[in-house]
Amino acid sequence: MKKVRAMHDEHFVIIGNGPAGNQAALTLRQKVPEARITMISAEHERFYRPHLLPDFVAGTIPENEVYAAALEHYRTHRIKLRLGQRVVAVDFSKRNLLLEHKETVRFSGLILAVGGKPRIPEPLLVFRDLLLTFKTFSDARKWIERLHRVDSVLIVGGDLTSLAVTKALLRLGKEVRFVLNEDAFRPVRCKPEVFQEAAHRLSLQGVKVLEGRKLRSVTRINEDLFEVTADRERFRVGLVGAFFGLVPHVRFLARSGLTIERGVLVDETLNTGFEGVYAAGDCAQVYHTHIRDYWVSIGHDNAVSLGRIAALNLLGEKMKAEPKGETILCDDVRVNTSWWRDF
Amino acid sequence: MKTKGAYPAENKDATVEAPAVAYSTDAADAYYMDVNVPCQSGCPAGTNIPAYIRCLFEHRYDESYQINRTANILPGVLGRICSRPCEDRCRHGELELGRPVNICHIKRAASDFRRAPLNPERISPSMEKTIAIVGAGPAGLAAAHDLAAVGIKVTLLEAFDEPGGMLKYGIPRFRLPRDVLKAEIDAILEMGIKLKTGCRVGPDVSLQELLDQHDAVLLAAGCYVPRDLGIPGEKLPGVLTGLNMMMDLEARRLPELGERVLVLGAGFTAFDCARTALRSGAEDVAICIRRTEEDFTVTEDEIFQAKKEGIRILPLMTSSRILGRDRAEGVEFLRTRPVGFGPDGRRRIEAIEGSEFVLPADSIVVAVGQKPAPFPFPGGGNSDGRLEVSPEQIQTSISRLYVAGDYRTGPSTVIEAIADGREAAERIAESLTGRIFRQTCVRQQDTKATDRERSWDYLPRQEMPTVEPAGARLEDGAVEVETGFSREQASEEAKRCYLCYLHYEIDLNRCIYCRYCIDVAPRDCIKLVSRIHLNDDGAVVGLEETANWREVNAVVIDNSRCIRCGECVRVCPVDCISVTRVERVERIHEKGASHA
Amino acid sequence: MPKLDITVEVCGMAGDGTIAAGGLINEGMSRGGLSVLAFDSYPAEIRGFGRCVTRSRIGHERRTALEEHTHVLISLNDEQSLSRVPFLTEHSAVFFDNQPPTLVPEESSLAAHVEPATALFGMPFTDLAAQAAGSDRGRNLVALGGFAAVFQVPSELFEPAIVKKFKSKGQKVVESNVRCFQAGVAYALERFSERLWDPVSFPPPKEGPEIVMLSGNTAIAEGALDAGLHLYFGYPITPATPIMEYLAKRLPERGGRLMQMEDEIASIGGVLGGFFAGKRSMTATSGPGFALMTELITHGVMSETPAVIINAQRGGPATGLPTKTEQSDLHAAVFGGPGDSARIVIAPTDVPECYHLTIKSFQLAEKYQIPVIVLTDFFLDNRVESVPLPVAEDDARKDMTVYPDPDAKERYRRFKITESGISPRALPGMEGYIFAATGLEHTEKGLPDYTPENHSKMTEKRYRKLRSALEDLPSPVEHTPRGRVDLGVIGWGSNFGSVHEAVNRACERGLKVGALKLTAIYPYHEDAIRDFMSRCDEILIAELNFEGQLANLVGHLHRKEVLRLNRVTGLPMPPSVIYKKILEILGETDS
Amino acid sequence: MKTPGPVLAEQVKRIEDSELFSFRSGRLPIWCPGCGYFGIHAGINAALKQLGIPHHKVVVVSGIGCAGRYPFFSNTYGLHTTHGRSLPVATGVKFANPELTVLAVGGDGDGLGIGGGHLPHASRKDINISYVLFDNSIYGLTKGQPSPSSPAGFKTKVSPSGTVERPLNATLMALSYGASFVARLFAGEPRLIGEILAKGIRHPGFSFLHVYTSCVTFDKQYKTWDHLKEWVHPIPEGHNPSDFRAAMDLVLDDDFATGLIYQRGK
Repeated sequence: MKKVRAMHDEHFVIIGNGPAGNQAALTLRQKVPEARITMISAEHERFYRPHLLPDFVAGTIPENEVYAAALEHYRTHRIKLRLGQRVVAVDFSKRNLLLEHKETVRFSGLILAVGGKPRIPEPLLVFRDLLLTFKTFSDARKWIERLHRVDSVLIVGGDLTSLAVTKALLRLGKEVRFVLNEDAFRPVRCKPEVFQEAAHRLSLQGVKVLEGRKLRSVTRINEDLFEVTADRERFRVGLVGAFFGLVPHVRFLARSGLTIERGVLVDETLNTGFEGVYAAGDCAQVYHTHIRDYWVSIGHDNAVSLGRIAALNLLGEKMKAEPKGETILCDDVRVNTSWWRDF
Repeated sequence: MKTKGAYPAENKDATVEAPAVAYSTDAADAYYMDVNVPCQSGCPAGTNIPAYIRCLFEHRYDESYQINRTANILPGVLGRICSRPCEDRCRHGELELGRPVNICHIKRAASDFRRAPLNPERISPSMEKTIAIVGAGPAGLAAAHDLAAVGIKVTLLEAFDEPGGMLKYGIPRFRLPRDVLKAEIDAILEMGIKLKTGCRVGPDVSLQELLDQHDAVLLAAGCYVPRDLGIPGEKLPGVLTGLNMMMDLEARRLPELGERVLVLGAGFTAFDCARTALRSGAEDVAICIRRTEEDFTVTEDEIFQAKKEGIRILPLMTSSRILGRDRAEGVEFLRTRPVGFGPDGRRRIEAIEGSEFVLPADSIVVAVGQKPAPFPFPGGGNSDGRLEVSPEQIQTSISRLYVAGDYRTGPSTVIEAIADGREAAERIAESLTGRIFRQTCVRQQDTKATDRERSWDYLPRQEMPTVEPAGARLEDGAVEVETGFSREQASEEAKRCYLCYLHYEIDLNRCIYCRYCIDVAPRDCIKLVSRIHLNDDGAVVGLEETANWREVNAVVIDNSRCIRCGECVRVCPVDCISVTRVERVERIHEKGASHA
Repeated sequence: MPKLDITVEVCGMAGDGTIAAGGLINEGMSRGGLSVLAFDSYPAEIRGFGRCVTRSRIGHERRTALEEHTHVLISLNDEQSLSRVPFLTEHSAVFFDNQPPTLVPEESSLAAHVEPATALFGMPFTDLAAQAAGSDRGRNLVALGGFAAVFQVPSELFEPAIVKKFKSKGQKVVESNVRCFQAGVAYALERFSERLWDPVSFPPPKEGPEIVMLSGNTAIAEGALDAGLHLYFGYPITPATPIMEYLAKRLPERGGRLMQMEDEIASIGGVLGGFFAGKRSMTATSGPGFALMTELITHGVMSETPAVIINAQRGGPATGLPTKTEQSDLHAAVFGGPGDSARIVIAPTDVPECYHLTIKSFQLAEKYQIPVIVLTDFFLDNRVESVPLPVAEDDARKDMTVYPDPDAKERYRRFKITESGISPRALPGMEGYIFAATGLEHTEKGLPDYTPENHSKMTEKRYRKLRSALEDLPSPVEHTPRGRVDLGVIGWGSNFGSVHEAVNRACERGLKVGALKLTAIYPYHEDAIRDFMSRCDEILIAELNFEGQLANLVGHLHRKEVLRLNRVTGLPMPPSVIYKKILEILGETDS
Repeated sequence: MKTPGPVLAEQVKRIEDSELFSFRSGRLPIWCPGCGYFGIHAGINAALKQLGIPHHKVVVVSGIGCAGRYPFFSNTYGLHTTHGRSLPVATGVKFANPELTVLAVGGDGDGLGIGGGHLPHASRKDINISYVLFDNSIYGLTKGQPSPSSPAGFKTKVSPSGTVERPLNATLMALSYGASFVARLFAGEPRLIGEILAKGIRHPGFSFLHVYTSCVTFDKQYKTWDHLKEWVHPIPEGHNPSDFRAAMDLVLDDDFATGLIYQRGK
């Protein structure tokens, strides 16, 4: 059978199968018709648009429309797509990466577009099993399945996704409580006025906002009934959703020499400091001189443009990543979001 | 005609000839130990880790403890607060082999479960030699112990009211219970050491007097002067140094800290301070660091426990000044960013111009390390009052005056200090008596057993049980957070140790190259080799592999890859694989060995 | 309930327990009432050399052919499994060991080669086995567990099968294997909970004959036993050895005797001796051994001594492809050996026929005093089918010998020339019929005689037996739509299964195509075949050999040149290949 | 450690320089890991090496079976014939070109079973070839049937209740067939094999080497490594190989004495 070509060839590897990764792959293919291009994604799902998931939950978008590209797309563009395969380590000196099943893959260029995974603050880890997060397709399906049976939902933490989900919940006629505290808008911590504004917007929508409260305990009464304590207040809800933002899926990069904070630290050209290694999407954290602060980009449109820029720079260009969308200022990082404005 | 039937009696001779023991000081063997027994060579005090783990597995807790004690003096203490350089090097932590053995906590188990009282070993009868040791911290205690052991009369001077140094005044009780500390210190003092507490060199007694009254003096006074940031506002009320905070805590005179506390610093002390602040009523505690989390020197457990208690970690910022009029109100920071790599392979960090921002705070703890106190030397010292001693030196420019521990090396870890104290003791004893009492060498003993079952390689790492944050843990600062392994947990964890002190080897004179061993090998640890590369000491540093049958000159076991599962020994048709137990040990010479 | 028809493959290195895992899948699924057709291919070579693949076609309908594609691949050795990847259907499932002992370069990684739509189920086979049983020997059981979990096959189906398989090796082995299996199930259920496939739908249990997993070789051995086999002589050779191994245990229980001889020459000698003395005897071999036997076989023809020889065909010539399948011994069986030597050649097409035609072969040999060669092949011998427990015909053990007239002892002529060609046969020990059998041409009394008329008369006599035997031989079976058809496809041996499935597919598509099954290879039913051909415009003969050996034998019966489909890949011919050929001949386009 | 680096490196270097394994082909043998054939392989190589025969002047002829694969792993001319027929073919080769060193190799099934009829004649004719019999008392290639040298009571799938036949004693056979050079050896002692085979090749006539070896995959009861190591021992001091009666007595009394048993003098 046809084996993959020998290692020494040009081989671009993209880790991640989100908007950034796919855009990067496509850009590379357009620029370099000959190169080997491989996309590796830990998820088993094929490419979908995560920002549509709330609408999917709301029932305003059918499942198939959430998917972005058919597998045919990868065949025609000769992009090797590897689903359900996890990268566990990268060796930048040898320029190869190690997959969970102990395969080693050489790369000549690498783009990290791994996105993030839901974060649960350490103090809440004890309740982990009782909290429902919202990131992947299968998360969304879990929500739908649960929402059939419950009509009251508590959102804790509060982040950009939570606003969209809340919108969906309201459309479904659910009763929504919202414990909004300084953890809101992870991966960033906001100035008070920012989430006062958010609290205001939420209450306008008929959400019961418990401002500045801390979640103290969650206990399961039965499958669809939970008792919650937020500071002194105690009440029951059918489902508790945790929205403490995303932590980038970069554990596997630890000790690889890449400096990881909330995401992979990159310069304005999205370069990681290693030749031929770039990061894009919301796992990339850039210090931006205009804003005089670090920022991460959230949302589909930003991801796409970053993916494109990373790919072009990998091929030798020197484009600078410009923040788009509305900027929320916060104490240690800024966020550029292309989609919370419409809330 | 004697035809062997199909069912011969299984009478394989069970007689095992007495295992040969050999001691070696060969450089090549030393190199071998460094490469192939990573944990022991990773330990500054050279603790014989595989040996004590094996003992613990066999529930011989006293022996396990003793093996520790001979090397690191304070096993019970280290089993809790050691910085664990060994675990970073544990082969079990190698890629695809899972996570390191929980070496440190096994050490603690040995101390928790030992029954016998501590009986410090005496190497030789007491003699008419005396020494004064200044500072009863880890280094001083270690030195005192070793010198007393060889019969030298030791006087231990301690400026504080009680011995222990940083162990007592630098580490909070919730990490190191005082009874544990006391027990092990007492055991040392029982060796006939005279302890004078509250006795400061300078005010109470001069260095010259000490030199006159003793054959030698060892300065192990540690580092007790907190370093400062050298930024405006540091002297404002509400700004504490990490060390002072710890000492105040121990002295039960910790000031009110307020709601919001910022800790500047990234070491153990910074974490101790942050967690202490939380325990004394602060609501919102954050540790501000210049780099990122992955650059911390503290253990992952430490970070996790801190976060679990609710402490925030704010990376990539460096303080530029402390704000406030008559009391500190906040800190102004600059953002930092990584730029290129330093010689140490870590990223270099630089502050970004014009990126100032402010974080408000009620108290600010500066925990950026300490330096030695200035000292009244005869003839004075250098600018910061220290003597000129190059890091290697222990003997100072003043005859019969020696230095050791943090005082010599600058701030270091406890295990390093202990190792340094012992090193000093050895040199001093040698120069006072002209004899060598201890000699580090490689002990080799033939053995048949591989002592392990293959399935043990798959056991998960035992995690240290802790008290949950809610309740006593955060209310009472004296509640030890880590509750220690149970006997079962301990020996489960002990099973995981590969026992790297076993050396596997193929005898080429008998090998028939049948590759049976390679067939059963758990990983690429046995190799078809065409050539072997040595270093100048004659130690094996490289195996040249080949897949070409004609070029296969040898089948060689690569002990740096071997996980000692023993499968190869079990299958070898011609029994040409030998197992040798090799350990770096201290040989004791009762009467002491003269030079030459 | 949608009709289930999946092919499950286990692939590994010899020594990985590949065959065992495949066997358990078959056993388990058939316990669930599904129909199973399974075929293992393993190296004749020693452990540590060569690839083992078991392919099991599992479904609601009985199948007698294997397709090329695979829906589920269980890889016990990724290096080996790589070559199977091209055969995976787009939405296939692949189970593999994600924690091999050493790192795998991209080139030889299974995961690197599968299509994205493939559902990858990575499990630490080795580690789980070692954890569960202390050694990695149970990897295959862990893998099986993964399969069971993902396809939601109830453990009640597999666990008894595991116990049954290993109980001979002792309780400890049984337990550790069960533990490995359960470890696999548990792991898969935990890790793949969100990716489980639709549960396999098992038919409701129904009454009727017991369903058993039977291989062609076992069926032959059972047939022989039920036909009253008394002596077996053999020599180890792939793929016939299992027959000997099976009989070694069973034959003595029935008062018979099995002997491993020093070679095939000795084996056939023993068979002739046994039959000469009136006991049903047989041997089984493959091409190379058969070649050694031919001289003595023709001695059986000449001396009119019965013999039953199973020729389990494998790839040739010479040592050839010991573990591959082929139908290239037809010429050797029909024509092999010195002189005009008339012998009977029959070829079963599936496992039940292996059983019944073996019985038939003893009856024919005994009645017509002639060596009977049963042509099977690697695919037929080594595949297992889930079939109703076969039951022997009443006359299976009936003595078919035509004995001489007791009242005409003095006129007894052992080789009497008769219309049927059959001469009354006396057995050593019977009083008054003393005669000599010889390999020389002989008179009716059995005395050497080389005269021209004797040789021609005797030769004719021996060939007349074949004509008479036709009525006892199974006649061709047609699977044809009424009336004329555009194309008739003829198949024999294991390959007929593929012919049949392909023709059915063509008919479903509305094409006018017919199939003809030949089990009597020599002599063959000339009239029946000609009649079939006369109703077909074109005749296609599909067989697993290069020459078209059956086409050479019966092709001349058609009024024009017959078309041939020949393949010598060493593998069975997938129905799709024949189907394509049919479309091509009829000028249809595949869609 | 046990063997200090320099010693080990020296050892390996010596092996390399001596080109001890130049008679190996590049291919790793497909014999099961642990197979005794590796030991025999090493021994044969050593002999050819010791005699300094040019590779191209050596022909190894084999039959069918695990041992039949030998030529593929030998850096010499090789001939892989049919089952049991290695000796006649080897004879042909030798007659065709007496300058060649001709080795016949094969297992016990090949040489004592199907090919058993050839050993007597090769011995009787005293053809100047060396025949190395790999005797593990089992059919390995066909996955474990009893062989002519399997002991009574040998259990296999074909002999579920144990064989009743008595085993052939190849050494004794060769002696009684009149072979002019007879040795018995053990796969675990490649050096001795090399030594004696060298003698055998130099011997002007038929030399027969009967090598005990183990099938790690299919024999768990008889010629296991453990048993062989326990049983095998050197022939007694002072045995005189040129004394046929002494040789007969030795072989009759002792099945496991290894070394040169008989060599007919000029």
